[in-house]
Amino acid sequence: MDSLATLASATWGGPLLVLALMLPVAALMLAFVLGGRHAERVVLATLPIGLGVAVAIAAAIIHQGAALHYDLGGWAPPLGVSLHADGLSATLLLTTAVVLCAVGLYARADFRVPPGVSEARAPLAFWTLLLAVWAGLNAVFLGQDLFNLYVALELLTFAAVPLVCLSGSPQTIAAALRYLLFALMGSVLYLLGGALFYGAYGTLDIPMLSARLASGDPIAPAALAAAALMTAGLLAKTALFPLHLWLPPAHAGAPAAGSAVLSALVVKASFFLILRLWFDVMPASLTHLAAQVLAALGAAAILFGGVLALRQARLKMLIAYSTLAQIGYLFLVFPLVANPAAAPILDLGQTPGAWTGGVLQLVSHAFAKAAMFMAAGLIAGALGHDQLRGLGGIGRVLPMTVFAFALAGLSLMGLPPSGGFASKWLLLSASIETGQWWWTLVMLAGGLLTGAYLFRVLAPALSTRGPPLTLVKPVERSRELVVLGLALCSVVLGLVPFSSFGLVQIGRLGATGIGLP
Amino acid sequence: MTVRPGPGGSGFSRDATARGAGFFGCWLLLAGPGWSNPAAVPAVDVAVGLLAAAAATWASVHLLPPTPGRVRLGALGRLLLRFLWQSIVGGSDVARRAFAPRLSLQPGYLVYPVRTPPGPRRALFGALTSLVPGTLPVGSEPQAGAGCALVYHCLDLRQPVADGLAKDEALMIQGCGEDATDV
Amino acid sequence: MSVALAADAGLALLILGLAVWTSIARTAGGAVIGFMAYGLLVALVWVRLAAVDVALTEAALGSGLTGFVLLGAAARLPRDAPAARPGWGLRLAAGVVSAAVAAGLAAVVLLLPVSAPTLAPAATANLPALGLGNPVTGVLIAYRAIDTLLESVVLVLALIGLWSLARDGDWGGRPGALRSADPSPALVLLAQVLPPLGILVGIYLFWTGAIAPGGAFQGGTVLAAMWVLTLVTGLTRPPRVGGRGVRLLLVAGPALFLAIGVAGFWLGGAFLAYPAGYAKPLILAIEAALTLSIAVALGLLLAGPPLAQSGPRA
Amino acid sequence: MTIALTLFTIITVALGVVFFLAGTVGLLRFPDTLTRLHALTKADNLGLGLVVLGLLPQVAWPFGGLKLIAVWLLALLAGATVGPLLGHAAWTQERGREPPP
Amino acid sequence: MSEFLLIAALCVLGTVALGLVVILRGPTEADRLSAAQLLGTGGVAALLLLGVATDTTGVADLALVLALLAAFAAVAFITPFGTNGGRADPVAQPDRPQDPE
Amino acid sequence: MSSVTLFGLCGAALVGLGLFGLIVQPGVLRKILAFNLLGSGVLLLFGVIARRGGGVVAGNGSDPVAQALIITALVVAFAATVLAVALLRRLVQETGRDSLDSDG
Repeated sequence: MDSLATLASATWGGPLLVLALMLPVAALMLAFVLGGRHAERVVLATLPIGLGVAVAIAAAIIHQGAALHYDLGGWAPPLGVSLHADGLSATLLLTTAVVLCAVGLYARADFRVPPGVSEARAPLAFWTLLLAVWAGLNAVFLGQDLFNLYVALELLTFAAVPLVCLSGSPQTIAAALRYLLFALMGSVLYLLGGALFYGAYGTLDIPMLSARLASGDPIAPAALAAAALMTAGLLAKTALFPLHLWLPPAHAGAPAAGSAVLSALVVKASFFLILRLWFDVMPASLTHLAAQVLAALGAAAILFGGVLALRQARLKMLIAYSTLAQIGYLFLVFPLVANPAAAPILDLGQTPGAWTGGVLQLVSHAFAKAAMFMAAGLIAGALGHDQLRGLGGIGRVLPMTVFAFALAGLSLMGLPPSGGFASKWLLLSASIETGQWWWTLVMLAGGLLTGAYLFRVLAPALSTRGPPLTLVKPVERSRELVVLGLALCSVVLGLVPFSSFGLVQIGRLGATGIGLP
Repeated sequence: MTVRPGPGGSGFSRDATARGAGFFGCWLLLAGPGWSNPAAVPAVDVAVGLLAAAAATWASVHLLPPTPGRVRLGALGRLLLRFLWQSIVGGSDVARRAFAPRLSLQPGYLVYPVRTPPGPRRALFGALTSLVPGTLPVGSEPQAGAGCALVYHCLDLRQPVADGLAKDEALMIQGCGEDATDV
Repeated sequence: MSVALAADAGLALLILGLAVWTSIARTAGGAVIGFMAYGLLVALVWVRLAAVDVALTEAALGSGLTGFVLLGAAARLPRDAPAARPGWGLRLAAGVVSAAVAAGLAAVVLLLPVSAPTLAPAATANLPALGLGNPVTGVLIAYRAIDTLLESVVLVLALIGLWSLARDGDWGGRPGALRSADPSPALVLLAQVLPPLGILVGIYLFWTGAIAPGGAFQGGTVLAAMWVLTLVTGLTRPPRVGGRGVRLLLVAGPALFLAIGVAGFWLGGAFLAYPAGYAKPLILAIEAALTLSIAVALGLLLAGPPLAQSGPRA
Repeated sequence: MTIALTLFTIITVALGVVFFLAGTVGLLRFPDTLTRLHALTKADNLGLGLVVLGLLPQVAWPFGGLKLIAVWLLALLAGATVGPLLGHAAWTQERGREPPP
Repeated sequence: MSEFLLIAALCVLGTVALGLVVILRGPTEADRLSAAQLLGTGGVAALLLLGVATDTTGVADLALVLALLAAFAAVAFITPFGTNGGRADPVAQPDRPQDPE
Repeated sequence: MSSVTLFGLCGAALVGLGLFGLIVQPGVLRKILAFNLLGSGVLLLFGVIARRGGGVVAGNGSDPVAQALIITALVVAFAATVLAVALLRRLVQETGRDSLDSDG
């Protein structure tokens, strides 16, 4: 039988993209219907498959050396919606799958259905929401249509907000409410931007939009307004300073597995969209201007988040504020890539190092932050609290957990050998190469601040003085191993030679907007 | 009050069939404009209409089980006509008072001992009489003995409101078929 | 057409007035009522903008159900301890930002390109192949099917989020937010008479969506409203949240959508593609299942989180 | 015939508008909540009925017209139930202030 | 004809607006609640007039939905107040200011 | 000025009003209401765009693509409102407050 559409196009491996998008959705429905103990089983069965799909997508992209593409329903854009995975998307899909696998293994102990009942509230909610987060993230990373991405963002919001208040305490309810209001404002502004783009150019498809923006001589005022509104909305969702108010209480109050997902992955989704907006949609001349503003906010976030993290009394709050600062680094990518000085590199057919550095920061922070939150969860579970001043000597009791925490910290600080080091090195050298030394100062100051607040955790934890600690609850070895594995991931990234990060560049070079034409 | 299975019997099924036919008629009314040529209505349209009417009938029978007791169509028709007329008079009455240079109102409450037993019929009586000029049922009060009275708010107590209500009630009992075993 | 312009100006002024009222009303209840009136009039604006599909959704969802939810919340707000207003600095800054955004948007509206680029011709041109007469349904179920599919999952997700707000001990119970203690006879009569008619209208809206304004969302919303009416009066009871049947109903729409989409790989040549000649029946099947799922989801969203199994709590 | 129908529409719709106006004037002039409710529920329903009646010659017959009548009947049903509901609410409030008559 | 209908719609909207001003001013919640009734009839009338005047398809269906849900809106007004056990009836409370002016 | 432009300006004003309310309103319910105003202003602007596009082609119609997107967004906004209200009700139950003041 014939398909109705005639203009459809799909690359080899395109159906993999559909699989990556629909696997979590199908699993979500199955887990919800079966309920009870089956929910966990469905998730644990699906996660490895999803990881396999992500690996297959990455392999297909490397093998072809080009991005994957799929027109849904056989309807080609602009009428239809298409999925698209370049090297960056594949990297993020892979990161998501790895982190979620770890989180799934880790969370089994926290979200077990208690004996005697067939189903309990928190486990059902957690496992289904985890799948929903996954679906939302994959949809964001694969989306190629501004409105489809809006739905993906909403999917993510509806999955993430209830995760924040799974414990049901008043503080977490208030935090979830605040998060929801910020997220909703963000999505509405994003939607308005999409509407304006559609009104000005008659398409929501990113490549088409980019082409039309590049071809039309003056840029429509609507497009400028749209880009500004979308950026503002997405910044609120990413929690970049000064729109960060919701993040610390939300991430600190969520269950450890939830915080890991939120900090490591969810906020990255909206950052990814900002990246796409400015590098894939808007013309480079404008990106160059916006990049300065974004990076200035990022620099403020690095310093502000670092200082506030120093002043926290609770371990989880400290890690949450650290997320604030680490998000700031991501925004330094903008002026370092979108810079006239980077143009010669592009002419050579290479992506600027800052690009690789930014992606590496994204990925290594995801691993490191997930590991940290989960380590903090283990510590809090074992001690019954997570006050910093009560951590003395925890290193003797939970050596593996503290070791994992320290490894992750290594990456956050940017010390060798770690993914954080590689990324920050690339960013630093890019800032020097492009003659923007002031960002160098910010990064160095941020590194110092990170070192300082992590020292506040590690120094007492590793000290040998003081009375021996008594644990409220023993810690399962398997969970420690999971955390350690993630922390190792973030470190190992730094041991791989830069040249093997070719994946993150596939499909990017031809795109408009990266650097100057 | 929960969902009650309707009583069986031929009266029941006859009543349900009548409702179903009514609902199917409503469906025709809804979907009719979509058929450009009424002579060639697709069978599937009719089938969906029948399904919808069946669903509506099912809901109707569950929510408001048919009660035994004869419904006199003629009386019911007269009842409906009367209330349509009443609503017209009621509207005009209010308009007259609103536009009158001097506001001629004497609002107050009237307690009307109602004969209709509690349940759908009394509620129907309340709803219908809310269209009657100058009256608005606002609640009910227990009476001495087993009876019950509806409290009406009246725009003008000088009017013979209670007589009118009694007349309406008589007509309604006649139309809907009084039955002592009602709810 | 100056009369039409005058009517539209009146409508716009009325809407703005109600929006301002909603923002400044002294009581929360008053603000919500203002908002409901606002929503109803916005539905009229959608008619004036020739978007009857949207008007139907707005009337049913934007004004009706949203108002219902908000009023329920307004009635339960604490009476005392009004929250402190933010300082004048923040208010000033917010005022400047909001005014700038509004002014910028107004300028954008005035400066929109003369030749409005649009996908309308493409959307209409491909309709015959789908056997549909309503292009909006074509967009929702065919061209941009993925959005609608994910959208119906969002509704399920919202429900999971809502249920997750229950207390641990209440899990497995029935939602209990709607049951009113002593519904008045007039209300009961309404709940007995109106739902059958509402069911007819709901099914009709879904069915006519293929050729005229209407569709699964609109039909589902009307059905949900009718269900809620019977829940409020206690004529029906909400299902237990643990039940598998209700969950099957909730995912029936998205699941069927997904299944037909996957079948499209083989039969239609692509995921979410419909095989030629079978498009209309498949679309109607999906819409029917979606209508049902949406109705159940919306009804349960209004019914609130579950309460303990020991009967309704007042 | 057409002129007669047009005239009929104009007169009936205008009359309907007058009744809407009457309802609003009643709202303005009547002294308390319950009397205002009378004004609302009765005058407006009649106004809608007249508008529907006036529009009947202007729409496709029979379905369009019957649909309009159905709209009016539904609105009437709504009015007939909403009136008592709100009346009850207002009455309860008034009773809270003073003993019932 | 269509101009006359538009003028009529404008008039109905005007009276509805005037009525809303009265109703939303209060003084009680029950007063405000009658806004539902006012819009249920006035809004539907304006809609029908607008729709017939501009010959928009589907307007009758929209009016039907509005009329169906007009009653539902009123139920929304009543329900939240009934669920508090039926005794503490916030409708019967005088205004509860939330924000100090 | 045409009716469409008029409604566009109305939508712009609503966006400003909603944004302002969302930031400065102290009560959560008021914030939710402001969000709804903001959302409907945004959709109104979208509708204006749709009307322009549809008007060019169909003469008397509205762009069906935009209409479908608006419907989807309306449903999302409703679900968001329900979730926010549920959180608010839980917050009021737990703390007796209608604001997020003292937690940040």
